[in-house]
Amino acid sequence: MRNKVWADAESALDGVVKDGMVIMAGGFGLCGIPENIIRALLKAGVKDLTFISNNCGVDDFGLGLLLANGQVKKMISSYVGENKLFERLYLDGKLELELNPQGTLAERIRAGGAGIGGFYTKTGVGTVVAEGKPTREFDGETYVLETGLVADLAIVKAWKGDKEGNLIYRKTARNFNPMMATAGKVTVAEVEELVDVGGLDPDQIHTPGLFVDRIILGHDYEKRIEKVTTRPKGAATAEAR
Amino acid sequence: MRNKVWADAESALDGVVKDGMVIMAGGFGLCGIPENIIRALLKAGVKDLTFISNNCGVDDFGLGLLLANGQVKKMISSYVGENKLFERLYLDGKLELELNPQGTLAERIRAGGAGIGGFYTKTGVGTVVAEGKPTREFDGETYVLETGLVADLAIVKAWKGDKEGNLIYRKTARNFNPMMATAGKVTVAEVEELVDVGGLDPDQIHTPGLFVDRIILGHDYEKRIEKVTTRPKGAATAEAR
Amino acid sequence: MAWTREQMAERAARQIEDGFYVNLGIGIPTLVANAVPEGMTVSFQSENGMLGIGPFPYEGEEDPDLINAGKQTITEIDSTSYFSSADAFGMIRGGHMDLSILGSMQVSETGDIANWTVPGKMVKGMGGAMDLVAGAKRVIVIMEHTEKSGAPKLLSKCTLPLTGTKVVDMVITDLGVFAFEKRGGPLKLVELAPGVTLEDITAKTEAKFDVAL
Amino acid sequence: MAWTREQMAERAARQIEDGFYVNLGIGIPTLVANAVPEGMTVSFQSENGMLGIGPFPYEGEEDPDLINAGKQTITEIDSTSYFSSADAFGMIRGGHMDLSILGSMQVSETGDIANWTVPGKMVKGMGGAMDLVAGAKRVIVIMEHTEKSGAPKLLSKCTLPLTGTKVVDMVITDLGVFAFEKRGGPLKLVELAPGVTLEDITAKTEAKFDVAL
Repeated sequence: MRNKVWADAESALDGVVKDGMVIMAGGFGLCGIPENIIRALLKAGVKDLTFISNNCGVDDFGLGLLLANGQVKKMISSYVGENKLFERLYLDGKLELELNPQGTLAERIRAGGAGIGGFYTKTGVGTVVAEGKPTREFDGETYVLETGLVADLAIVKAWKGDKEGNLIYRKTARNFNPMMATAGKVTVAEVEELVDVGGLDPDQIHTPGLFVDRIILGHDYEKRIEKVTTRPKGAATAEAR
Repeated sequence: MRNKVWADAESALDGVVKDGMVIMAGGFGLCGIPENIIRALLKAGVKDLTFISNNCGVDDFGLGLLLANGQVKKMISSYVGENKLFERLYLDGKLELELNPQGTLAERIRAGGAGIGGFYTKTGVGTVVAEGKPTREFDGETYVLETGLVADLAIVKAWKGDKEGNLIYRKTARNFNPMMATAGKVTVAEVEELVDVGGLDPDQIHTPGLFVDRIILGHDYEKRIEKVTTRPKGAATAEAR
Repeated sequence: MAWTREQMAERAARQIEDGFYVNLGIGIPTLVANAVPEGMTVSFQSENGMLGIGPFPYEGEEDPDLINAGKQTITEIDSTSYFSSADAFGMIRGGHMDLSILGSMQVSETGDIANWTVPGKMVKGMGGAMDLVAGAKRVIVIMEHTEKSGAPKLLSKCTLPLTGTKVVDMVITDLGVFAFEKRGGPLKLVELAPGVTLEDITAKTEAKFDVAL
Repeated sequence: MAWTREQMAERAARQIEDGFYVNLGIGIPTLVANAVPEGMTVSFQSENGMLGIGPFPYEGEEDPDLINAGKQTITEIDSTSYFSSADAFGMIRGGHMDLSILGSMQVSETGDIANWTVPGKMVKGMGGAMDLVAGAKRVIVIMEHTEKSGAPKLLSKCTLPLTGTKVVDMVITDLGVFAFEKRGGPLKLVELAPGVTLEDITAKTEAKFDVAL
C-alpha cells in the first residue's frame, strides 16, 4: 500500500537531503513558507545548498535561518531585498545569486514540472536578463528563450492535505507552492491540517497527490508577518495595496 | 459600473461574431461544451469559422450542428473520429483540418493566454507533427517548438459563475475550458448557476473573472453522453476506464 | 495456445508496482485496471483531466460531467482530483506518470510506435497518444502479434506514420513478451505464451530480436 | 507649484477607466487606489496571486496568509479570487492587465524604463517589474521629475540597467504629464502642474519632447 505520511519533518527528510543539492522552497516573502521543513533542514545541517525561491526570508526567519547557518551556496530568486545578512554574504563573495524576473521564475518552474524544455517570453527583452540568450520573433515582436527549472527536492506548504498528498492552499499563501510541487524530483509537503483520503472536494484540489512524495502535519506555525499594515477600527474603507 | 451579465447567448454574441473569425470552443467530446452559445452561433449564421476545439462534436450535437449548417471552414483539433459528416466534408475538400497532439493543443492555448510566444516539447518529435518546425536540444534530448494560440472569441462552459465572471467547473467538464477562457480576445461564458458577487469561495475559483467579458445563465442543457458505460447494481467494483 | 485479451492485460498488470500512477489507452489496455493485484494502491489517470478513476457507474447513475478519455461514463473514488487538460498533460509530459499502456498498429525494433493513423483511411487524429509516449516514464504496448492478414506488426521499421520514436519499453502480444534493454533497443524476447514456440514467433516477427527466455 | 504625491496619484487615477484591471507598484502608485472616482468598478491585482484587493485590515485582524506584492497585510473583497504566482504572471504577460502603474528611477525619450537596480549599490532584484512593463496593455510611470541632486530622470537614454525597452505610455511627474504618441515615441508634454512653466520643465528634462499642451 502506498504510504506518503511521515511522522515529522525530520523523518520526512531522512534519506532525501544531501550536501550540494538543489531545493525549491515555496512561499512569497514569509507567506506560505514550509516552516517545519526549514527547521528540519537546519537540524540536518546539509551544506552547499542551492535554493530556488522567490525570496530568501529575513535575517532570523524563513530561509534566512539557513543562510545564517552557512548552509546556502546559491540563490535563484527574483527579490532578495529584505535581508541584511544576504547583502553582506553576497558582497563578501560568499553567496552566489541568479536573479530572474518573478514571472519568468514562476514560469520556469511550471515549465520544469510540465516537461517544457524552454519557452519564449517578452519579459526582459533588451535588458541584462536576456543577455546571451537566444531570441525569436513571434508576430513581429521579440521574445527571449528561458529554460525549464527542476530541483532535486521541492519543499512546499499547504493549508489542508490528505493522506494521498492532495493539497489545498489558502489565500495568497498559495504563491509559488503549486508549481514547485510539480518540479521536484522528490516533493515533501507540510500542511496545517491533514485529513483522511476522501476528506477534500476533488474539484477543489490545487495540487493532485501524484506530485507529493511525502507529507507531514506541521506544528508550531509562527506565520510571521513582514509588514503589518492596518487601519484603525471605524476608518474609511478606501482600497489599499 | 462594470456589467458582464447578458440576458441570453444570442445577445451576448451580438456585435462579437462575424464571418471568418477564429473561435475556441471548450469541451472534451460532448462533455463541458457551451451548448447555449453553440445554439446561438447556429442562429447567428456566421460562416467560414475556424474552430480551435479538441473535438468536433457528433453529427447532430455540439459543434457538429455548425458543421452540418455549413458554417465551419477549418478545425484545429486533436481527435475528430466521432463524426461521419466531418469525414465526408473533409474527404470532399470542403473542410480544412489541422491536427495537434492533445497535450500540445492544450499547452498552445495556455501559452496563448499567458503571453508565451512558443515553447519546446518532446511530444511529436520524429513524427509528422514536427515536420518543418524548429527543434532544439535540452539536456541531450530533442524538443520541437510549438507556438501559442489565441482566438478572436473563446466560448466556454462552467458549472457556477458570479456576476464578475469568476468561474468554477465541475468534474471532467473542466477540460479545455480554463485555458480557452484566457486565450480569447473576447471570452463569453455560460454557466448552469449564476450567483451574486461574493457567492463563490475565492480560494476555489478556477477562472478569475478578469478573463470573462460576458457571462450568461444557460438553460435547457441536454448534456448528451457519448458512451454510456455502466455496471449492473450489485456488480463487483472493479476499476473501469 | 496464444494468450486471450484478458491474459495479455493480466501480463501487463504484472508490470505495475505498488504506488504507481498509470494511464491506460482504449481497447485491451482498459482491461488492465481489472487485473491489478489486491493490496496494491494504483491510481489511474485520464488525460482529459482526472486522477483516481473509479468503476463504471451503476445503471442510471451516469454523470455527463464525468467521463474518461475514451468518453465513457465513470465514477470518482476517495482520492480523486480534477484538473484542466493542460494540467493533465503537464503531468504526462513532465514525466510524472509511471506507466502508459497503449494499443498499437506497429512497433519497430528500435522502439518506434505507429498507432494513430492509416493513410488513405479517415484521419481521426492522434488525441493524447503522442504526448503519452513522449512523456510517460515507461511505455508498454499491448497488441495482437500480427494483422488479421497475418502480416507482422513488430517490424524492422514502422511503415505507418509514427506516434513517437524510441519510446517503447515493452511489447505484450498474444504470442509473447518483448522488452527493450534500453530505449531504442536492442529488442529481446523475454517470454512465450504457453504452447507458442520460438519458431512460431520468429516466423511471425519481422523485427530483429535477441532471445532471453 | 509642483504636484504633491497625492496629486500625482490623482492624476494617474484619471487614466483609469470603468471596468479596468490594474496592477499598482509600491510607493506613490499605491496611493492611486484611494483616488479612483466613485461609481467605477476597478479591480486591483497583486502579482503574488490575487485579484480584487480590499483595504488594509482593521488592527488585530491581519491574516498572515493574505498579503500583497509589497508584503503588506490586506483584505479580500466580494469579487476576490486567488491563484498561483504562475497564473498571476500569465495574466500579466498575456496582456490581460489594462494598466500597470509603477515608480521609476529613469525613463528615456523612447519609452525605456530603468527602475530596478543601481550598480554598486546592493542588488535587491527586479521582482515582477520586468514582467509588468513587458505585459501590461498600458504602462504609466509616476516619479519625481528630478533626482534630489537636481539631475533629470527623463533622459535621452537611460544610464541605469533597463527594466524594459519602449514600454512606457505615460510619465506623470510632480511637474507635469508626458505621453508617448505610440510605444517607442515620440514623447509629448501634455500637461503642466499649476504654476510650472514650459521653461522650468524644459530646463529639468534631458529627454527631447514635443509640446502639446
